[in-house]
Amino acid sequence: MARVLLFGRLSDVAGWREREIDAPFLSALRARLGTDDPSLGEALAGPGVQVALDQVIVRGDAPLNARTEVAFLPPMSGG
Amino acid sequence: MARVLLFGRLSDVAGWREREIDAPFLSALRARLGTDDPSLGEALAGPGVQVALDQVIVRGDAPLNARTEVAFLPPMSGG
Amino acid sequence: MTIRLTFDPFDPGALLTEFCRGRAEVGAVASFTGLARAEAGSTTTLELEAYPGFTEAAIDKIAGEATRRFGLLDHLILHRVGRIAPGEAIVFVATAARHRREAFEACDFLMDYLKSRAPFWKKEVGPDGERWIEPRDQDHADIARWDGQRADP
Amino acid sequence: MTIRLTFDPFDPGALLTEFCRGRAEVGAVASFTGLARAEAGSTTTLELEAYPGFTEAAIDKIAGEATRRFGLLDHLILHRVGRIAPGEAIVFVATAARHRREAFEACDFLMDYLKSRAPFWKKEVGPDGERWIEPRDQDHADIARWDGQRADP
Repeated sequence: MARVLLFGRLSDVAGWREREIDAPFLSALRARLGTDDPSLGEALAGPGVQVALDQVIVRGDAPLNARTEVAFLPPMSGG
Repeated sequence: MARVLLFGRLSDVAGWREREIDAPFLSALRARLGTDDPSLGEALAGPGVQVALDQVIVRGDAPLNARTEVAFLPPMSGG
Repeated sequence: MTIRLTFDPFDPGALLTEFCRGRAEVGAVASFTGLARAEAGSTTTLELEAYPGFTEAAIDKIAGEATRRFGLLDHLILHRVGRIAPGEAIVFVATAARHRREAFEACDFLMDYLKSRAPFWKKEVGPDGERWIEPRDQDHADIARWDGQRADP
Repeated sequence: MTIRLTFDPFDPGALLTEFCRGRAEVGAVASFTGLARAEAGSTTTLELEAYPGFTEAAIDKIAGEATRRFGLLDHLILHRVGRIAPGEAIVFVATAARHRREAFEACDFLMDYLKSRAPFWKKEVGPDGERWIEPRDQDHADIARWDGQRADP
């Protein structure tokens, strides 16, 4: 049950900001999100979208545990 | 009776800041000030000392009238 | 850490008063206040989203770089999040140094970062609907000035 | 004219609060506050002399140049004169523009002028006596940056 957070336009696309989702790997989580909502899946794979696990940017796949915070971050606009 | 103003170190040298002095020309005023106080005369002729008549910087000689404000300005230090 | 995010309107002057208080060796305090523009009536509200914890940590890292690079004696950064009305302050940055050149450059450097790379997501909400804002080209040009050595320090 | 000289201590934050109030189109406010430094105890008091009328007029002329050059929407300059204790504000400059680059550069430009060429005469009074201060070399280098075109705008 990783805690998934969506920021910026990603939460507009999904219609939610935060959700508990069960997935053993980031790749599995992405697949699950894309199956449930293809337009969100497409947005998450879009240019410049980064992923942070427990507030640290990661690239590639990674294992998730029940307490992992997974944040999908679209390009940062600055303030 | 021009009104003579001394600024910065010039007033320290002279021991006064403002004085009414009768002189028909700036050159005559300078001569008068130098005669009365040679160290002030020397300071007024020092590098970078400018003269303003009624708040306008002038170069060379100029006539004075009874209401002319004559300001001797040493190099400006900024604030 | 002297980076704070706030959902509430704030007064930049009150922050500057506090920041300048009781300093005998500082000499120079530069500040920048970013205000929400009305864009001639086309924007009614700005919405700014941050990632609490992550956003402050990212800004704090850059503030540490500014401190080393410009020899800052102190700094303060406050950033609004949430809904912001035209005329309200979005961001306040203050920098303290012995001389003005360092204070100005550090404040400029921090603002370039905050406006172009800091972890915020920004939406303009107006009469014609809403749109997410991406960094302007000028922001990229501004931040690029600090990569490598400047010709004009 | 938004140039004022004052013999009394002032709060830069109160000036910034007032300067930022009620602005819907401004976007960017830069400020600079110069504070009197104690110089590790060697200076107890700074004495600044101005030529009332002449000094404000000279600063106002440069502020007009800054307004044209950087497209300023507004500015405010307050300068202390008389006896100033360490930690007290000597000068406050605020500039308002649509974007931050213009606000920063105008504030920087005005400070370079105020610190090197403005009609003030400055004396440091400390335990070892008093001395008149002449502009530092760095001040001349700073102001020279604005003569002719800058390589890095």
